[in-house]
Amino acid sequence: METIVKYIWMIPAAPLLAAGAGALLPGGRRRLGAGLAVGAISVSFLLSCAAFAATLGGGRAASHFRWFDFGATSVQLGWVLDPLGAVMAVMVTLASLLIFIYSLGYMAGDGNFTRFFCFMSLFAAAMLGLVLANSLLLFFISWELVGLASYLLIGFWFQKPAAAAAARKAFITTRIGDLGFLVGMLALYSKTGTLLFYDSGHGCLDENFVGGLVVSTAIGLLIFCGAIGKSGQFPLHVWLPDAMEGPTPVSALIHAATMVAAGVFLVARVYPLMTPHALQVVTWVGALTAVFAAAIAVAQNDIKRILAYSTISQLGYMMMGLGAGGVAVGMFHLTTHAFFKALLFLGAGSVIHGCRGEQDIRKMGGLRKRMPLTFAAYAAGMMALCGVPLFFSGFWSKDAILDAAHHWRFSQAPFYLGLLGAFLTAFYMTRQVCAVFFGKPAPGDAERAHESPPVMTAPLLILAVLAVGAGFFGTPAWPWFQKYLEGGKAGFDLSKLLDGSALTVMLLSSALVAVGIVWSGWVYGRAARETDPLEKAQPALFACLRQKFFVDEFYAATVIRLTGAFAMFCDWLDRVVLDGAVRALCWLAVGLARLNRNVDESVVNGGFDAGTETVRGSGEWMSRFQNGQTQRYLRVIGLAFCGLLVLLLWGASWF
Amino acid sequence: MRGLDQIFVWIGREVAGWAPAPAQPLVSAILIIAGIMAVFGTCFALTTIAERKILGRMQNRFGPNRVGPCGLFQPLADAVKMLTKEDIVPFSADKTLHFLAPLVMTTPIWLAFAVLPFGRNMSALDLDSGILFFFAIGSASELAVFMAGWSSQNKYSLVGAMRAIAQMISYEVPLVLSTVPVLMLAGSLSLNEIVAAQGTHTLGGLARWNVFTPWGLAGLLLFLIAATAESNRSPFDLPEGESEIIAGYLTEYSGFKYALFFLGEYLGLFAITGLAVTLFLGGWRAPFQWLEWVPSWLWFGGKFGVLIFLFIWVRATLPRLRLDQLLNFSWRFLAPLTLINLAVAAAWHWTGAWESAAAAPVRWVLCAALIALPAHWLGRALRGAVPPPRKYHYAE
Amino acid sequence: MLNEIAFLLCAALTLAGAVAAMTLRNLAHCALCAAGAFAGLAAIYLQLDAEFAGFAQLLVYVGAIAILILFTVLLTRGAEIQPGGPAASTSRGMGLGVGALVTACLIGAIMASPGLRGHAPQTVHAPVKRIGEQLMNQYVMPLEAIGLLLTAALLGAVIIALREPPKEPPAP
Amino acid sequence: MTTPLAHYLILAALLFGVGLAGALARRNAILVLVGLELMFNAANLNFIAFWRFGPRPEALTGLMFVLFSIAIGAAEAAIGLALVIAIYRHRRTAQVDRFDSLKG
Repeated sequence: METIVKYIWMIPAAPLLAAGAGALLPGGRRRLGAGLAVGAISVSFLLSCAAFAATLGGGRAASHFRWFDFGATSVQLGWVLDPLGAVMAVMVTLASLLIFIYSLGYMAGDGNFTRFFCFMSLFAAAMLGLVLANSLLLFFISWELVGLASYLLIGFWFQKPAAAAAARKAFITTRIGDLGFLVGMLALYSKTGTLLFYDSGHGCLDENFVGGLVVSTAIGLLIFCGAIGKSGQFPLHVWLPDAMEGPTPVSALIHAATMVAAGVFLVARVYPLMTPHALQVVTWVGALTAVFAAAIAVAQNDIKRILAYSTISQLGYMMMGLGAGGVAVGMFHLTTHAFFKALLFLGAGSVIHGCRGEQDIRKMGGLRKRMPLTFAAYAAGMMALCGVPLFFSGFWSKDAILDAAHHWRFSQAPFYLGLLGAFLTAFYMTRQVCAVFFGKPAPGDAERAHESPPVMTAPLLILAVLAVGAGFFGTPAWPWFQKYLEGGKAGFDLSKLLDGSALTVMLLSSALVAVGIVWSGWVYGRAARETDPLEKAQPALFACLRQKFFVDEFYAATVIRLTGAFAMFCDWLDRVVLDGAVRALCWLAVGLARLNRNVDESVVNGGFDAGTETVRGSGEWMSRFQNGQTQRYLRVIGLAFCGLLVLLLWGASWF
Repeated sequence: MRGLDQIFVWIGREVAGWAPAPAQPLVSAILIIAGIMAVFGTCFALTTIAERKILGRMQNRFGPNRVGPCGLFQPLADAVKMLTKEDIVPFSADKTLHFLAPLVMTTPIWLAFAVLPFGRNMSALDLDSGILFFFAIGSASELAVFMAGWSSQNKYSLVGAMRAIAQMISYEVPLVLSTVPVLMLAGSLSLNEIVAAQGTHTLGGLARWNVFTPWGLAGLLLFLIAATAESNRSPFDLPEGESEIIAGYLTEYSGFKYALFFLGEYLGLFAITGLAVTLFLGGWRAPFQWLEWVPSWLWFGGKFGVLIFLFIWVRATLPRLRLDQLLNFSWRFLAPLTLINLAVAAAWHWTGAWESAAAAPVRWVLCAALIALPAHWLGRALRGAVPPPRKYHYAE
Repeated sequence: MLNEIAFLLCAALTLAGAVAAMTLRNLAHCALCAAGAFAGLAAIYLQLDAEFAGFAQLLVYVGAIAILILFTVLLTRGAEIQPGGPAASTSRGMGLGVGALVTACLIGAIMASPGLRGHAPQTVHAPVKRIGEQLMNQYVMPLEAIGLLLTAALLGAVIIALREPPKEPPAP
Repeated sequence: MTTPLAHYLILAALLFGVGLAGALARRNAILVLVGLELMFNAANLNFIAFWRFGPRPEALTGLMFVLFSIAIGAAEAAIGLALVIAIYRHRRTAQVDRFDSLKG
């Protein structure tokens, strides 16, 4: 473990190299560019597996190096290898690898194929750097690089105004959260004098770190601000649905599986800094977001948008799990979610690909027969997301969260919010599946839909297996995952399943999920397509949900208008007040300059003229010696030599 | 046989022994000088007739055959003719220089023979820096050529002199450089020591002459080419081209002075041939150990004769070069190749430490390739430097 | 005695050559006389047992520099053809005066130095081998520097004397 | 070896004087260069003479200096004469008193 940690820098380095090389490739070298990216991520995956294997026994290893000296102190960067980072690295590289392969098919028709893989490699490198960083600073650098890659990829089709606007929105919105993160980081540095996580007892996360409770809470909350921005938590969630303007693999990789989970990972990473007060905030934010986003998802029609709101909602669950249950609970859901959400997005991508770019679920339908593989995989993902009991990973991870919320000692409200969210999740997912895969195909592209090529379906199937199987590593009966993260040994004990409260929660959530699926299937399975049955029943509520609770409008009315007004005020200030002052100064300067010129011309110039005349005169006199006649120079040298000789030989007697 | 080998040394010692003791060094010196002058004077005469006869044979004619048996007395007749001819000095000539030029041409050349070892114990002056002396002396002939060309006040003479000097300077570089490997491996500038360094024997009693090594063979060829040019012989005789610039700086010379120039040129050729024999062909050494009984001066003479014949043969074979070809050949082929040969000699020296029996042929082939490949490439590059063949527009 | 005579002969040759080189009107004669002076000097080196330096002097000065001077004389012959102008410089008298003054100073200094008298030379032997060894050991840096200098001088001379290509190509 | 050191030195001084006078008095740049070479040689002679008569002739110092000096002399002559040729090409003259473009 100590040896492998010296080489884990290669995990992010490989895709970074691929990105650099891809950036230099001419656009026509498609195969080479894609091959580089896939090869590099494969290398990273293998290395990550090796690192993961090394962490199976538990423990932690870190290595650092000096970046630069900053006065007397030196800024250190470093890498850490522990179960948390290792499992994340394996998850990221595996998902990246599958999605890269999927992209080979999905992006095959795109003109900027090479650029796409270059950006994707850059993202993978930054994400892996983030995962393995042992310094909050390196974490932050990678964090921002991830944001940059996200910006570039959302705006990948920058010819579309909506994509460009979405990229800008994502970038600016997350920046607000990052500002908090940065301030928190600086506060932490001023408090502890180090940004290294683990430094053999001197890192800011090591046990002996002592900070005041108040300050620590503030720092934790400030860092949590960054997580809110990145993970699309309420109230900074607005960018994430818009980010679906990017290519679907991007949505799958960045905006579902990995990057948005980085916020959750951040909280998990700095968990020792989180005081109970801070965790309370985390829990509440998570719970609210989970329900809030799930409710919006019910009323959306864009297939990717529904998934985006679902992602927000699930991220809320993760936050809730972190806040209420701890690192293992949140991380478990993060991992399972990464697989089934990537699967769902890729499935959606396959559907969109099959329907020639159509994204509106109302214009699909009946695709079950035309795209059987996609349907099978999508159904697995959907059931995992809904939390269909026992066989799907989402069930186990979500249940762990609900269980933790049930045992939370501050309030039971998050638990009930979580239950509501679970019901809503089952409802909207069933709605979506019904609309897309069942019923009669809508006239148009859906009728001519076709199954995607194997290069796209193969990753789907692999992800489907993972989406189902990943859950079994963290059941209450065999909590291997949790123990792995916490550094213990997991025992197999079926009786845990039948433990009183756990069983209650399980049964309750299963019942709610069943209700949601059945009800939704009953409502949407046989409905006509033109108007939503829910809209007919509750038009006001539905409109509210369709408009996402008017959050964007609220921001436009408040924050953006305020900013605009402030900008106008600044403009006025600049034009009238500052310009006036500057102009007055100018006049003053001009007046002084006039005066100066007069003095200069009359007084100073006269003096200098006289001086230069003298210099010129003497120069002319001297230049008579410089007549270009070398022989004359030589003559002078000869005479001087004679003088010197006489002085040296006979001069001594004169003095 | 020992006696025959040392007979000239013995005669010199005996003759000098009759003189009074204080005068003995002087007498001995005079004897040596007289001997050298007699031998190479005769050589000159014989070479002129031999050259004419051999050229005749090669050009499918008789050559001189009227004076004496087989025309052997032809040189005497030529000498008489030359000495009795009118000595014409052009009206506008620079009389002094015109007179001095043949002397400056001929006199220093005799000095060059002083350092050549003609046989065992038969070198007039064992100078520590013999080869430097040889080349220093040789530079006088350039001055002589300039004096001749300048003093004649004839533009052909002047052009010829300029060409000759340019050629001599150009070819002096490869000439000197091609001797450097020999000096380097012998570790001495003394010609006697160079001969001594070639004195040991190797397998089968074969002498360790420099010419039996790759760099020595290449060096000898380069040296001979440069020597041909340095002594203004065909195919590098364009400073004296009769058909182009009416014999160049010799235009305004006749009679005895012309004979002196002629003598000077042949003596220069002899001296440089003697040097080639000394440096590359083992001097007065026998090629095989079992041939050591043949007197050493006979070996020297034999090798000398072979090389002289080679020069005559080349003269009969090759056409005259153009001036640009001449200079290109020197600067772009000979000079780089001599430098490479230097490196090859160094490589030979290093690989001398190889132990095994199989190493010898490997070493030989390696070094030979090291010099042969650059020669090939430089030759090809040189071919590209030559202007394209002339087009004849009206004479088709 | 013989030694003294040899020295006087060589010195006479050297000085006569030098004086002739500096006074004759014909440039070619001047250059040849200079070569004579160089050769005389080489002879004096030999007389001083500096065999190697003497031959080097002969090789470089007579064999190369004199030839170079002659070549330059030939290449600038147009200057001689131009009519008018004395061979000597405009301030000839002053030049001669300064030269004489410097010579007088030097000779005066030599005469005035008592340490020079009665200095018997030791027997020396300067074999080429030792010169070579010293060049390769103690003086290897100067040797390399000289090699570099000569290369630079060679290139510089070629570039300086290179005929500039015509500015405009001739009209077809 | 009876010739005293002073004789060599005086010869060198005379040679130097002749060279200097020539370099000062002649108009032709080539001859000025010849004068310079003569002065160079006079200095070389001094080196050789002092080496020969010096206390430690086996050190070969003077001889070495002369060898290097000869090489430098060759370089100087090559450059100087090339300059003369170049100037002659431009100005059609080799008279030093006509080379006065650097006049102040």
